Amino acid sequence: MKLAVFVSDFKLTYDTLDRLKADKLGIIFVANGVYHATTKENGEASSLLNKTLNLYALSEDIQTRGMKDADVDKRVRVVNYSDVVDLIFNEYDKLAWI
Amino acid sequence: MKLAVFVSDFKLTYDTLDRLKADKLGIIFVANGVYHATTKENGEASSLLNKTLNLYALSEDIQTRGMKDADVDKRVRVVNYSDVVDLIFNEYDKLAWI
Amino acid sequence: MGDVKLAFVVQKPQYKGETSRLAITHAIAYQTVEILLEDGDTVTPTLCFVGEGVLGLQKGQKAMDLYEVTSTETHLKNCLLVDLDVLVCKEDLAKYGISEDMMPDAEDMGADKKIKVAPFSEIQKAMEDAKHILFF
Amino acid sequence: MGDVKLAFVVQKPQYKGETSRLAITHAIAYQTVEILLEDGDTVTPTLCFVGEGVLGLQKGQKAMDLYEVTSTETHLKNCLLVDLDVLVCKEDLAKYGISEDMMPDAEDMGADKKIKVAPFSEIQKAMEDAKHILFF
Amino acid sequence: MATLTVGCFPGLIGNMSYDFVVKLAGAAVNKGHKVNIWFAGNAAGSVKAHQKHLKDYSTGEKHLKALIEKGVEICTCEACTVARGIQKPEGIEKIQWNAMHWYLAKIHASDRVLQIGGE
Amino acid sequence: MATLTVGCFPGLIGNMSYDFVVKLAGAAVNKGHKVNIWFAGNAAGSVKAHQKHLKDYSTGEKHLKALIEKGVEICTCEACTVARGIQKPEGIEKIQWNAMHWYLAKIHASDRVLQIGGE
Repeated sequence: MKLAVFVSDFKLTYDTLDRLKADKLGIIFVANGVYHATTKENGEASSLLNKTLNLYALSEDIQTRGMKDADVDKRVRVVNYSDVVDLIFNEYDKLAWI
Repeated sequence: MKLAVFVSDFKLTYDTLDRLKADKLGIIFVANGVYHATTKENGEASSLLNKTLNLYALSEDIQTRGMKDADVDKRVRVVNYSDVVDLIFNEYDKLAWI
Repeated sequence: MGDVKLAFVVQKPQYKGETSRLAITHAIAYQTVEILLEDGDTVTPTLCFVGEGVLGLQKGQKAMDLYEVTSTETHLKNCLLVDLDVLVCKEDLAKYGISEDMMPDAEDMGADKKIKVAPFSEIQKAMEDAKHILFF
Repeated sequence: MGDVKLAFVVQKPQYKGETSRLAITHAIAYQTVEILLEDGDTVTPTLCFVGEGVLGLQKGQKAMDLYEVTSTETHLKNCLLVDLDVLVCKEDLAKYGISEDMMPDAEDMGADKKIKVAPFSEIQKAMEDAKHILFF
Repeated sequence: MATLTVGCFPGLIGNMSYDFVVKLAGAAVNKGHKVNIWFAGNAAGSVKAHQKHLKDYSTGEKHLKALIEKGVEICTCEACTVARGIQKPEGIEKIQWNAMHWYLAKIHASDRVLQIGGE
Repeated sequence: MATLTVGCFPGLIGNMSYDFVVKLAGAAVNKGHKVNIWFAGNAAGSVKAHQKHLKDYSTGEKHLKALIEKGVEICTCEACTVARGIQKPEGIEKIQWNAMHWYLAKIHASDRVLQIGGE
């Protein structure tokens, strides 16, 4: 399956994402999830950035929090709402919000 | 200070409790916090049970979740709402809910 | 379109927010959806509990007596009565020391269906077989 | 009763739930509470941010432009304008790589008060000095 | 006899923290204490009158009315409430509506304060 | 043109997930897609009409009305809503009220489904 997972929080109490397998996995950082893409903890980037090559972060939610697209880890593609719609319909067939 | 901390969740994303100091610290497990008193994770009891000798768990919330007072770790005193009122007014002077 | 399979994956614990409880009641609603569908169309959810979602599934819950609210146990029994597939993650039950016999069945209500303790791989399979995945 | 000191401790991040935002607006309300108190009575909150609570305090927030909702930055500026003590945990800022100059001030609005970066020990002290502690 | 003020931010349903507040207030009043309750955040939505008590859902109305009868003062954050579309005439009778300073004023006169943050 | 059904459980205010749903639905409709939105849990409280849009709080009403004008179908879980004391005549016009099977029926006819759990 081609699965896009929306990550909406920074600190997660779930390990579901660690165990999930998909032929194509995308992670879309939204809401406070964008901190995974912008913020290091004790100098270390979020381990989620190693889960897949298909990483996206929502520009509107980065800017809402006072950060800039330039603050985003190089591995992550900055997208807007319109891009998210295209990802949903064109790149993935199943969606999960965690 | 004499501080009673209400712990209302099992998995915590805060480390505040680890850093807090009090002359007398009490931890009152309520809501899903009662799992700290009843449930081991990979065979290990919650580390919160080592924080203080003054540990309490709310009987009503244990029973709501299908567990029994007998399932509670021996270090934890099972209390009811009436006991909690007495703890609040007689044993502690400040309260925190995390 | 015929049957549409869904995987309902509950990762949040019961009695914390409303989400994990609504997962169960939404799954049960599969039984009445036919009034809104064309003849021959159906929806088949598989209800899966993983992670902290396996907490709050134990039998003997006194939620109605103590808080006047339907217990998760009652909702689970209703699932079994309407013949829903309920999978509970084996590894996570083991992690929290919850044994199979601590979970409810609905034999007293005449249900043959039982909660199935399943390895995560079987839950992964349910997600792969489903057209849509819903995380709760 | 005179002055009652309070420690407001914000441990939840902004823009997730309403709690961490309401902590700020409730603290600001200290300015108008005198209409409900006897002469000479006051309430003095110290607003402390710890853990994930230090996230969402950076300047340049576009919440109003993008979501039509007042930013936390604006709320923080209002705190400084009404002369509230705002302490942000130094260790937690370091942990998340947020430097002091990334946080807003309210100089442009004429406030002398600034956000104070303080070690956790100072926040602990604020809790000890307070009559009541409120966790948000 | 002492005074407890509780700030309650979580919503009425699902999160059992709201139920905790109701039960704790009842227990405190029954022991002769004075209790004040402040609702803000999602809890402010719970002052709407005519809640239907379905068994699947917690309810606030009947419990709040009973607490008020026993002398508990309950107040909702007016801004939080109107932002949710609920106007004062639609609210449960005898619940007060005020600004956030109501909470601070009650805290000023309290022996104990329990602030319960929301979801 | 394809169909997206979104299940939205988080409350209107504070949690920005609700705002996400509104924005995503708008973006999808603007690209010619069909969108359905199902509200349950705290989100069900957001169908109350006459929300005052204070700047400190997110608002749903004007955005939902705009989405409905663009052809988005929005339905609230009736049980979740009446449990919060909100009756249908008090709701925002043209929002549908139905049981949980409405959501399942929309899912049946959808190309994509995004279920957003609540607090």
